[in-house]
Amino acid sequence: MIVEFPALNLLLLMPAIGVAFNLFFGYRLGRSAVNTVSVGVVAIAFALSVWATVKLATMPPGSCLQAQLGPWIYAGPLRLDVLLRFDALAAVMSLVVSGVGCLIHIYSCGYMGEDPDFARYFAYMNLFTFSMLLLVLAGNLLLMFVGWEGVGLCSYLLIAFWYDNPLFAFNGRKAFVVNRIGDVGFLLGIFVLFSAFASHGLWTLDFAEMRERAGLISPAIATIACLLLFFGATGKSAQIPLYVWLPDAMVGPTPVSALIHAATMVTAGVYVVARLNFLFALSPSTMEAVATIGTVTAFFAATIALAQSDIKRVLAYSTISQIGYMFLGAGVGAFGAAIFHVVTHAFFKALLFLGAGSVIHALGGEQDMNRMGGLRRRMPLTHAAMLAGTLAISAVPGFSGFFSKDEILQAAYTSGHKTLWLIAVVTAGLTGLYMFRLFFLTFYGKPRLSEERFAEVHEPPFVMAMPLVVLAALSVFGGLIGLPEGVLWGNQIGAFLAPITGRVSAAPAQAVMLLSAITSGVTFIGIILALIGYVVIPTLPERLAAWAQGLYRLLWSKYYVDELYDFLITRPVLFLSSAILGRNVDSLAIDAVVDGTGEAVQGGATAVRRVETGNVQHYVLIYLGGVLLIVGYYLLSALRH
Amino acid sequence: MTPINYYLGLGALLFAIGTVGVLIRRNLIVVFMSIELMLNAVNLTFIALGRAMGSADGQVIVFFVMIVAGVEAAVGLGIILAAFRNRLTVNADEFNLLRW
Amino acid sequence: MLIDLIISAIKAIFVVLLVLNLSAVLLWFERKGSALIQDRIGANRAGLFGIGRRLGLPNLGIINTFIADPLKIFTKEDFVPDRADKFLYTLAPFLALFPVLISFAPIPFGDRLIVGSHQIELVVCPLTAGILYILAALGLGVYGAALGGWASNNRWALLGSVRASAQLISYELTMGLSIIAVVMVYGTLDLQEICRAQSGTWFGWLPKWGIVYQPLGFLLLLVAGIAESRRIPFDLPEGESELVAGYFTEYSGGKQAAFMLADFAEIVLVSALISTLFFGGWQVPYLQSDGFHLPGGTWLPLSNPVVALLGFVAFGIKVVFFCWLQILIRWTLPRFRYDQLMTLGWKGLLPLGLVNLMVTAVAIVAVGGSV
Amino acid sequence: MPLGIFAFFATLAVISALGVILQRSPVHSLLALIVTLLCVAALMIGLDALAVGLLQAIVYVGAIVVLFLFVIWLLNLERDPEESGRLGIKLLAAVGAAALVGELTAFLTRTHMSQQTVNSDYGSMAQLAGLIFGNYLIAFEVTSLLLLVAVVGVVAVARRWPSPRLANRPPTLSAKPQT
Repeated sequence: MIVEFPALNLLLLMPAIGVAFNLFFGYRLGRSAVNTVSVGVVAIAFALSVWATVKLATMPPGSCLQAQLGPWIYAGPLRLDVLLRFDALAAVMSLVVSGVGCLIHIYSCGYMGEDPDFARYFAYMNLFTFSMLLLVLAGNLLLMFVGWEGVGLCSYLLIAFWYDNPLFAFNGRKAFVVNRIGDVGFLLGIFVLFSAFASHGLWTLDFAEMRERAGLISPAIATIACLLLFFGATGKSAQIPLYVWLPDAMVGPTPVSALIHAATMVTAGVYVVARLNFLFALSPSTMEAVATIGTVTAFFAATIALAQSDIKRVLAYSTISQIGYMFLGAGVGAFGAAIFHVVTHAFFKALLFLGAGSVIHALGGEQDMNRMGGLRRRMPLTHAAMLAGTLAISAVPGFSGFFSKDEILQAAYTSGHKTLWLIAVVTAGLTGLYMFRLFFLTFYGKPRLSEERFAEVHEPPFVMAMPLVVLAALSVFGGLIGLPEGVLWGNQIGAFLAPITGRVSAAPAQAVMLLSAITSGVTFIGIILALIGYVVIPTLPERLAAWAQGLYRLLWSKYYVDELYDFLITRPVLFLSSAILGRNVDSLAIDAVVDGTGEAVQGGATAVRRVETGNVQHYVLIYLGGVLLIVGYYLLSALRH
Repeated sequence: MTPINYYLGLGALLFAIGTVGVLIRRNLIVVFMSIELMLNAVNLTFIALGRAMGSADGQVIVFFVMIVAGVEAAVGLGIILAAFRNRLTVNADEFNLLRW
Repeated sequence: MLIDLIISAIKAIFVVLLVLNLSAVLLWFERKGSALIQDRIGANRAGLFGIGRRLGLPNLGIINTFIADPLKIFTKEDFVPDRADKFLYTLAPFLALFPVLISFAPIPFGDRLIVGSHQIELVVCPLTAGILYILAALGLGVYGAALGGWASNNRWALLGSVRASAQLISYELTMGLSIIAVVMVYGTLDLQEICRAQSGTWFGWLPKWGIVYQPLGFLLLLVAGIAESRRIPFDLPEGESELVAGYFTEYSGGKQAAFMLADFAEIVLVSALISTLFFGGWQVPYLQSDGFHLPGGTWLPLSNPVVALLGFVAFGIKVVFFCWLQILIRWTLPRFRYDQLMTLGWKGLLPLGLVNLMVTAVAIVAVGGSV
Repeated sequence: MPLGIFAFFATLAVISALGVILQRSPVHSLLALIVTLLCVAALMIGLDALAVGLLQAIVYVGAIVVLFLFVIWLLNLERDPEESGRLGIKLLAAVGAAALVGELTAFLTRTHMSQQTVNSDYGSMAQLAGLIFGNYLIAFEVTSLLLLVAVVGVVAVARRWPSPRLANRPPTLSAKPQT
């Protein structure tokens, strides 16, 4: 059942209004106007999302709302419209984007309270919200790609927000370039899909039509297309091999890290896989690849996170790790669970980032955990919120992360991916370890700050605290929308998403219990290790690091992946372009053509400019010659007939 | 009745005479008069062709040509006046700044 | 065919002679009129061997004006100044006189005259665009004054030429505007048609003349007409106290006579135009093609030749009246200064003419079509 | 128009047109131009375009050419300073013009156009006005704008701007001109 719902246009329009307002009037009208409008438009968008979701929920399963903004590309048989479609998946995502986005906008009012570039910041943030909503609501693949590129652009703009720092600008560029590499794959995937459908006479990229006619695609084509699209997804979602940009993206303002690089944009890859699950389902080998890459990334990032000292970097690697879980879920067919994890992850990771932001804000920009400690007493509220987030991400039973991660792990196990399941369980333990390491290093132990700076540490203002509280509540209770089957109201979100993502068959109840127990046990081991290492015997980590020096350095240096890329790709490309192409092809061949053109024109002009005598009558004479020629031409053609 | 072709031939002749005038005279004012001559030759041609086709549109075009000729004469003579003030001559050969 | 040609020729010659003779009469008017106004006797000396005196007739200066002066002027030495442009100097008087004379062609001097099977329109050349023709001819009239002064190679004369041409083209605009208003009222450019449209009466007694529709237009045309004929108070091109005699300072003999004739012919032309456009032309009040229809309802039948003759006489009377009016003005008013002249023309009469035109247009639209 | 009358006006037009371009004195050229214009007007009237022909006389002869006359007076141009020499361009001009006439004549000898019979109101002011205020209304209005622009432009171009030095001079109290 499809219902026209023009308010969707409004949903998209609101952040766009915010962008225009901030760009054109922002600086003129001042900070409070910018804050009001920027937050207001996202809040309205959230309200509209809620309205649409409520409307959708009252309709039979599988229905959707849609709004057509206008025609877009009409070429030959191809008909692409700017079409927005609001189904269950889009509903969940747009609720997260606008809801969490709204909270982070509110938080930003406080966090950016001193920054002189507030209007630009909020313009970018609103533009990001617009692009992300476009990505989520797009009714066809190409329009989705517009949003996909838009969020990439905003990510770049916001990472390099403080562009006068060369490192920040470099990191922004890095994020952009790495994303572009993924986008090439994504675009190629679109082309392959389009030509595959077009060869069967279906000139469309519309999701609904593709879904209906997915049978037209042969498995081989599906594998190629899905691998390409997944390559794009690894770029946006920071998976191996294209994850390297995300840790560096942490130089942006912390609310940006929370919104873009934790809660929403980086999960776009998961969203795409979930959105196109009917295609991925055609290609089991791609599914295997997705699951494997997700799991390996999860484990890999978790180990790196163990050894990092920058609070935001740890969170960044944990994000990579958690997205790995999502891809694992998607790869084993539990798309609903993956999306569920996207939701809970948005809650607790946004919370963690905002909490970390509060700490950084309170410490005047300090991000190194080695110089924190003991903040519990000065910042009780932040401490409590961070605790809720840490418990949630560590998947302690009862907290939101538990339900979603557990669902993924169970799906992995029941679908027969035992090895992956094992790695994922170990990773769960690592998660507990590194997250509580972060938590203890920050809030417990002796203050490693100077006395006077420690005395200045304070709780964040209300606008920053309020989102923390809300997100903490969501982190604690958000998992209740997806309880395991048979417990109370069961898996509501899974049921809601089922028409789109399908459902995996649940494991027997005892198996569920057993698997949960194993996971929880491993997690608790990790937490206890952290407790021992960072609270009970604070010297233990150092000794451990000294004992396993090689491993520590390897982890601390992030497995030298950046260096490897630099050696394998960047340097050869640079060498090729500067030494071979630049010095030979460009300067010898291209320059010769370009310069030669200019010189030829100049020489020719020097030769013929004598015609320009400045005497009008000479010009008239030439004009007369022209008239004679034209009349003569017509005369000749008249004579011929 | 005189054939229309005769009128057209006369128009061509007058146009050619005007062209020659533009080409050979150095007095800018006479050059301008020659331009008026060419415009008139065209006007005559319009009227003749309009008559041949039995349509009055040619006359309307001539009407517009007259207006534009008036405008052109006014502006052109204004420019000649200004140029004369600068150079104290209306010799076309003296005005050749627009060259290489 | 031949008879038509003969009739046309007769009409043309008749009108030209009439105009030229009327010009001479005007000269006499001017002399005696000025004398009347200045409280003196005026030309009265020359007699024809005293015959008139002997017969007891008053000497009205007729001999002076019609015989002695022409004789004198045409026997004068026809002098061409040194370094004058001889060709243009000779051409200029004809350029002055010729356009004025040809502009009488479309002016009707009477209604239809029926002679045998021929219906003769009492107009030299019945033109459907007669008014345009008159304007074109008047436009040509500039060149006589302009080139005459220039060709004389005399500063006074050149100044006179400059003044004359600027004045003429300035007041031509006003003239054109007032005429266009009349044209709009009657919806035709044909002067005979305009005359015919002025027949009949309002309320049974008021002749339907154009002055009733266009009182402001009449005044504008009168003022512009006087300026066109370069008469006081607009006689700056030839103001004798300033420029000797303006553009014909250097002329003498027959050429000067031609210039003077052109001036007087122009007076006649303006009068004829005013009469035609605003005072019914050859219309006689209450006279229709079959006789008088007096307001009381009385009908006095008349034959066609009589009606035509009456029309012609009426037209003549009107023309002579306006000539007389212009001469009165000439001897009554002082001269303008040149900038005042231009100010009056461009800032006074031209806007008035435009207003008159607009009011007329609005009125016509309001009434719904032309009269 | 009968052939004889046409021949008369055409010959006169050509002769006077030659006069325009060949006479030394600009005023004589101007006079010749007037004759040409009047001949063309007569030919137009002969082609049943009565109103346009008369307008041609009014506009060109009565207004545009007078402008030329004024400018000649203003610049006080008696004769061209130098009209000798430049044989090359003269020759080329003559050859070019002859070729143009030749080409056009070659065209005209191959085309056969007959005069259509037209209504009695052909070329009347009413017909012209109907077209101008009908089909061509926008063009007509644009033309009025063009005239306005031209007036402003001419004043701007030809006006003798007071030099800044003079404009800055303090106003004199006495009527005596300052040196």
